Amino acid sequence: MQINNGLVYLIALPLAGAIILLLAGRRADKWGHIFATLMSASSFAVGLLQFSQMLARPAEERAVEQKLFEWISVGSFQVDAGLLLDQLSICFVLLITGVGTLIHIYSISYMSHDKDRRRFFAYLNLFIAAMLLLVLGNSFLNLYVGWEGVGLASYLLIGFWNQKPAYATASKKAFIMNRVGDMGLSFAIMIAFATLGTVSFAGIKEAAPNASTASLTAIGIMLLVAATGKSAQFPLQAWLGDAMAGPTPVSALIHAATMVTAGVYLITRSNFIFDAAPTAQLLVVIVGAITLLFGAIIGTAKDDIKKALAASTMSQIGYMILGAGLGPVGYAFAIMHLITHGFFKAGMFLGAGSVMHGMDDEVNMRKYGNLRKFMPITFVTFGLGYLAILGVPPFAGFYSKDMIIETAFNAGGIKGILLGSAALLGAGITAFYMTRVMILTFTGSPRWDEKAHPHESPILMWLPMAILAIGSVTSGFLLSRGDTLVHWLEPLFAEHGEHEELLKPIVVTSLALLMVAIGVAIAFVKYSRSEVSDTAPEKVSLLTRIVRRDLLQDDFNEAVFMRTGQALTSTLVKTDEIVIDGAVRGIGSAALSSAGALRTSQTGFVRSYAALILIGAVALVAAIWVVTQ
Amino acid sequence: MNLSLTLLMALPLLGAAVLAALPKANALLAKQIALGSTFLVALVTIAMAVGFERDNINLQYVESHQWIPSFGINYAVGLDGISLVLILMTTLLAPIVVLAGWNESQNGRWSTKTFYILILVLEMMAIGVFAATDVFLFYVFFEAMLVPVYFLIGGYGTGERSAAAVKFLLYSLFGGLLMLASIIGLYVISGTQGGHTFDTQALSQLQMSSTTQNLLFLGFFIAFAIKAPLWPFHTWLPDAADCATPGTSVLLLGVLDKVGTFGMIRYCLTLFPEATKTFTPTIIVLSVISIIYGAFLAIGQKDIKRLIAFTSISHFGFITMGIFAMTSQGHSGATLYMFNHGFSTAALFLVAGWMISRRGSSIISDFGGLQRVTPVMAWAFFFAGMSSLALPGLSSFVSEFLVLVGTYTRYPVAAIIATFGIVLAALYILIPVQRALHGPITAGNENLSDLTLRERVAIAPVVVIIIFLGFYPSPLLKVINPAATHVISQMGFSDPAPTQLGGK
Amino acid sequence: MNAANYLYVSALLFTIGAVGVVVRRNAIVVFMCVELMLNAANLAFVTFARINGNIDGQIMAFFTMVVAACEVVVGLAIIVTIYRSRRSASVDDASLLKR
Amino acid sequence: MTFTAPVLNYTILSPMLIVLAGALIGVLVEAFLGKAFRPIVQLILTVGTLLLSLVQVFRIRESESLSAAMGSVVFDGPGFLLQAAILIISIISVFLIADNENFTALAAAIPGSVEEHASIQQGNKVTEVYPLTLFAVAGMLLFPISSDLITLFVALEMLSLPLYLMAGLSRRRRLLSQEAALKYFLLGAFSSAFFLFGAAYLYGYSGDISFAGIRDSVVGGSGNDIFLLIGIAFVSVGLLFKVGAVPFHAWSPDVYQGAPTAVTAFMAAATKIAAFGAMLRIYYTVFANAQWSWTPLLSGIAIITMLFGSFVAIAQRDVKRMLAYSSIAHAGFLLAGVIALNKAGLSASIFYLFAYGVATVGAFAVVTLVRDSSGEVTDLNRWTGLGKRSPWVASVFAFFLLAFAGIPLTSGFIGKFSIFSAAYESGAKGVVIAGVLSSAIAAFFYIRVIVLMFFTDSHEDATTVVIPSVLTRITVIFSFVITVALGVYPAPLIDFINKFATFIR
Repeated sequence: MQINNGLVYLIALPLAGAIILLLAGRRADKWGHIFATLMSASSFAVGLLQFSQMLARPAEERAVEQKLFEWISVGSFQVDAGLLLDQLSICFVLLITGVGTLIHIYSISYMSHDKDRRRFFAYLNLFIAAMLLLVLGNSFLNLYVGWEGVGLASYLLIGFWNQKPAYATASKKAFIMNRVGDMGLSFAIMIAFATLGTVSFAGIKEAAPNASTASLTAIGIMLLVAATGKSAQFPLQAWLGDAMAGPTPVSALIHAATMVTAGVYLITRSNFIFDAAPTAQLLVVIVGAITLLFGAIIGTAKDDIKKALAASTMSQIGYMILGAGLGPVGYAFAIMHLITHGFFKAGMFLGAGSVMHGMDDEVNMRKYGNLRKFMPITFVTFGLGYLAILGVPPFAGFYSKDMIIETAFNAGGIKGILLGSAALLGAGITAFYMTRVMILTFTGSPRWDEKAHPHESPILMWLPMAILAIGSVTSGFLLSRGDTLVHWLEPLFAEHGEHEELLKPIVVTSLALLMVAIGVAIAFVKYSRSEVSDTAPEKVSLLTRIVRRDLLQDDFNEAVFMRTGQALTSTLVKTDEIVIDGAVRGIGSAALSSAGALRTSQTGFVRSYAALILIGAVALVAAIWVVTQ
Repeated sequence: MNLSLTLLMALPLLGAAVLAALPKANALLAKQIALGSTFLVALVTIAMAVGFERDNINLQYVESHQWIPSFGINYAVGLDGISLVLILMTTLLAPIVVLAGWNESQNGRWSTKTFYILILVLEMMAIGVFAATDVFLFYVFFEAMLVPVYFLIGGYGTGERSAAAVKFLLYSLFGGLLMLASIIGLYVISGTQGGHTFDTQALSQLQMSSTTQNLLFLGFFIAFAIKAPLWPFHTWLPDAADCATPGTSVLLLGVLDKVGTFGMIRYCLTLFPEATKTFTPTIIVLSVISIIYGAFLAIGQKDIKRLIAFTSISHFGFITMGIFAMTSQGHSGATLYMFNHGFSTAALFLVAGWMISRRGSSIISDFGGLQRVTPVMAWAFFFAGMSSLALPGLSSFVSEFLVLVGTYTRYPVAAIIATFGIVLAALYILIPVQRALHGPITAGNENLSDLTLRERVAIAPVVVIIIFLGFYPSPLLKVINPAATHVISQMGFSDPAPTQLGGK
Repeated sequence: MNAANYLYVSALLFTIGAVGVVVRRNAIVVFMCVELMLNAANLAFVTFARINGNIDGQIMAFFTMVVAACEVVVGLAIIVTIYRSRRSASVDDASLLKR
Repeated sequence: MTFTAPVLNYTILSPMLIVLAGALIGVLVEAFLGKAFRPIVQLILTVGTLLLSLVQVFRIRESESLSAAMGSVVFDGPGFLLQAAILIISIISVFLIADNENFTALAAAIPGSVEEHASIQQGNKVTEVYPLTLFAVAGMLLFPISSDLITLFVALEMLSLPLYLMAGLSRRRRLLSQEAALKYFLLGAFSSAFFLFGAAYLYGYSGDISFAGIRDSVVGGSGNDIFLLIGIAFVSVGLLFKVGAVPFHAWSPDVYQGAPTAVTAFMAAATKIAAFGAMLRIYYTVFANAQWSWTPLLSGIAIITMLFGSFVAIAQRDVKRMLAYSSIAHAGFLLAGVIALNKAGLSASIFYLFAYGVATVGAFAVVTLVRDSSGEVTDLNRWTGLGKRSPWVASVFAFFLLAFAGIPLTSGFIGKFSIFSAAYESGAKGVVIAGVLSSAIAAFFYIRVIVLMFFTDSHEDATTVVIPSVLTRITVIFSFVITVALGVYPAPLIDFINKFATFIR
């Protein structure tokens, strides 16, 4: 492994940005946004530099490492603060800093009216730094720092407008559900150290072949728990919808393009564990399949444009997780979908932001309509993203999603059929709800309030959208042409044997397109033919109501965890007061009252004292007699 | 003979003497003298820490004089890595507490100068209790420390302060007396085995029947468990912390309570290795209960000070668990945890104290929207909270994770249950953060003033230490590790080897 | 006559005295009961002197008598004083100090 | 039958003889000197006598003798230490007694009578208390060095009789004071009877009234065991009564409360030393070989005494009664030293007696200072806020309380530690545990008083602290300094005690 001492700048630049802006306070209000953007951009530049250097090296020498300092060293628990840049992490570095910089630029304009814009940019920089640490850390513990760091940044950004109690609650919910996932990561690290004696990627990779399947499975499952938390996968998905409380650029960057995909990174990064733990892998694909459907279904009933997109994100990440769970054959496709998704979903979120910007922060799509007339650029960029997510050839999503569906079918046996069908079905539903979003927002008759004056966004906002749209169009083709990405990542993953194909690729592609067509058609029939009301219909089926309630995810969590937790808390508080402290106070007052009772034995009558002495003397004689017998 | 430690103890006493000679009226001068002397003590400690030979497992700065020769009692002090770190924590916290709580002596029953005399005497005794290598000397400091704290709580606190002070004192005295019984036992046994002595080293060589060992162990342990405080001996702490001034609370939770966990390492483990092994499972269970229980209770509190007190109970559960895990990670982690907890609790209590003194209430729901009114104070509180929930990158993460990892290798179930504490930690920190800092600005908070320069200067070193040690704990770990490993190996333990290495 | 019988008498006297102290109210009578107990002890001393065949016990008895006389002086002084203050010699009346 | 003249070693008897002589001169002074000069002359005479005696005790400290008075008196290291302690305590107690505010002007007058009023008007001062004190001191000095039953009994009465009278001399609340005297007297006489009866049986058992003879019988096992056991039991009743052990304690709260505070201080401190001194000698030398019979009993009594004393003290509302119960608890702790039956136990007991005695006199000295218009105030509720009004007095009192509680850096802690470790060493672990437990309970009420003084706001009918007289001040300061010194650096005294603490037989 080569040493490269420049890696630290990737992180240091945005981190410095965050610290300077936070410490400088209001003094930095004037230039803070520019400074932060520059920091992010220079980090991107460093990333590009590293990438170009990496390209110059032969495949097996591309990975570079940097040891910063000895971090924790106790006994055999040795963890260095070390960074690792390899073919996998460079993908993320470029995505994070690239998309991140675009979103910085976008935010300059988007947040221009907010008096706390500086703070916003500080948080964004903090996020970039933490996310880079996440993907660059050379051990699970370093990753963990980034992992919680992005959680913190996400918390701060979701709650950026925390003067609204609902937003503050949303941020808290996100943090806590993430912590549940983080716990999984803790477990994984503990198990890894206890069984393998190391927590670094390289060390574990080396030790894994000798380890028992059971312990690897345990580590794998715990990593999956971590991934579900951060990537909003079933069953820890409930926070993502609420996370839309944050400013829209945040949703684009953190809750679409980068942070939420950290779970996919984690699983891909730990490929050496999952490859040797089939049970864990099976769970991964199950989680992926469930979530991709779950998210898609939720998406069908959302009227809030951001929440619809959030549901879509959840679903798309489900695809990635599914891909990553399919083993060596799927990792590259998961990453590819991650990258393409990064472009088109970020683009669409920014588009949504642009719409909101023009509509006085209205998010209800039922209050939109016919916006393409007023926001042509937004319409076009959003539309390109739409085509990409649908998987219409030759847009980006077509290449990546299709490959995942195909690989799923090829997973073999019943499993393959079930997974493949789920993925296909998901594609159909995706087509339905995304078309719904398009129709409700950009076409039909206007349904907005009279006060609204829809207008196109300034260049600082539409330029990033345009760039991302270009990515949505081209990235899939570029990455999959000649299996570029697959080969690029190949050195990292185990070799995979040829699977027998269940269905020919062309069949899968056709089926997927058919499903998409059906989805689009249904949406057209339902929303384009008839007038859309500006309020959600009240009289709907039970199923619809359940879907509107996010498939009861919050109700379930509230009933099962929150209520029991609250009941437990109040019980314990009372127990502490009444039982434990009560016992202590009881001893005190019992002592006092019995002392008071004993006190009355002092009657004041000298004869009773004499009697006491007499009794004492007799008792003494009796006792001495007993003792000596 | 090296007089450094005695000098170190003499300095605060000297400060106290100067204060005593001052006229009552000059409160400002009293504060300045107190700050000056604590600062000086901190500097001397740092110098001593620099001069400490890290890889030398023998006691350093050793000093021994006969005190009561007929009982074999010596004035004997010395430092190993563990005690050095704790003394460092104590002396660093002291000037911060003085500076942060500049005005907290105002509402006391007595004068400002008395307040600082008590603080300085307490500091001196805290140094002594950590430095003592003679069990009797340790006990003297252990008990005598109660007196200044008692008067600090009862004389300068708020609310039901005298009841809280009495509760604190009685709890501690009760534990202390049990320990006295055990110390007497040790003394008598040492008399039958080569002469009366209180030297920790010599006492650890005693031969005892297992029953005796168990009983004596319990005497020590219960005293320390009350002090630490471990569930179910904890109920004095919330009351005390609730009523004490923030500065006193910092010293109480940050320094005084550490004597309990320090005592477990120094006395329970080294003096009674066999009994320790017997009781370890029970103690691990108690620790885990403390972690979870403390966290739940913290979630359920309405008063910010009580909340912090309960978080500490949870944290002390971690420390105890780490100590009794008997692995080098657990042990070093626990010691580091003690240090870090001192600063994160200091941050929490000091900031909470500023919030309370401005708002005139310590009920969490009386606050709201502070982030918009007093951004710096809000940030400080948030930062302290993050440190308390062991956010990676902050010092408490390192120690908490070490404890968990170290425990897992020997007691996986305990470690797993304890890890749930980190989720609960997120709850007990974020709930008050949301209520106090976020949301609309509630009535009565509109005109609160932000942190003054003095307050910022006081909290800054805490922040710096927490962040620095989060990223670079090595300076401390290098000091702690040899001592911790020494304790473990003396007990006959070694770290469990990775279970899966060397083939299937 | 068996010397042990004197011991029985002595024990009886002692018991009468002790019980008397407990049951009688008049301070003078109570005090007399104490004197009775002292004399019971004296009887025991003398008896033991006889049994043991030396005169230590008899000497002791003399000392006891002298001491008892001193006690009377002090005791009566106290009892008379209290009688003058309270116009009552009942020991039960003097029960202000209690609890 | 030949008669040998008794040979007396006057040097060794001189401390007692000096005190007795002083007492007799005091009586003469009382009879012949004019009213105006009496107080000062008596004071100087008394203190001078005691000092002289103290000096003499120190001069003869190295001499050991079994036959100082034909075998009736034994002088040895412990005897020296105890006598010295008694004398020191007596001197500082006399300083308190010298504050005439405490004493009735005319003991014979009926409370509230014209006579009494007149005598107060005339500025009469009671001075009989000085010779009485000296007589009591003489008895106390003799008590722990007696070595036969006659001397022991005579010494017991000699120390008791003056105290009965002194208890009734209070200036205020004379009814209470007289009642205390009556109770003390009746119960004291009652218990003396038990003691004497027990002594008779010991004599019956061994045929000898000297300790040496009785010990020989115990060691030889000759004689009727039942006599021995009855003897031990009844003699113990007498001794336990004097030290105030449960169930023979009932007199002490009432007497402590009713007696003039200065007398209470003297009684609580000096009597305890004398009584425990005698007890130690008897149990350590005479009964040592019969320990199988009495250690279980004494342990039981010790445990009950500690717990009862600490426990009931919690509920007290009068400071003197509280100190009385505290002294009961301390009697229990001291019994642990008797039970220990080893050299460590003896040294520890002597140390404890001295340390406790000094602190007790100091504490009562503070009590005499807290007054209102009608004299001393002992109601604890009226001590509230004392710390605010008179921080120094309150702090000193708090410090004495901490010493009683056995907090480190006070003499009480060293005392407790040494006595418990001696008891533990002899195997009396139960006593140690009970001791530790009752210390915890005891802490509860000491702290209550501290809370009252420092942390409770005062009522309107607040008490004032009078400016202490020079002598009282000396007492308080001396007690305080000794209590601190013995807590911080007790080594010299402990070594000194260890050097002397061996009974000769």
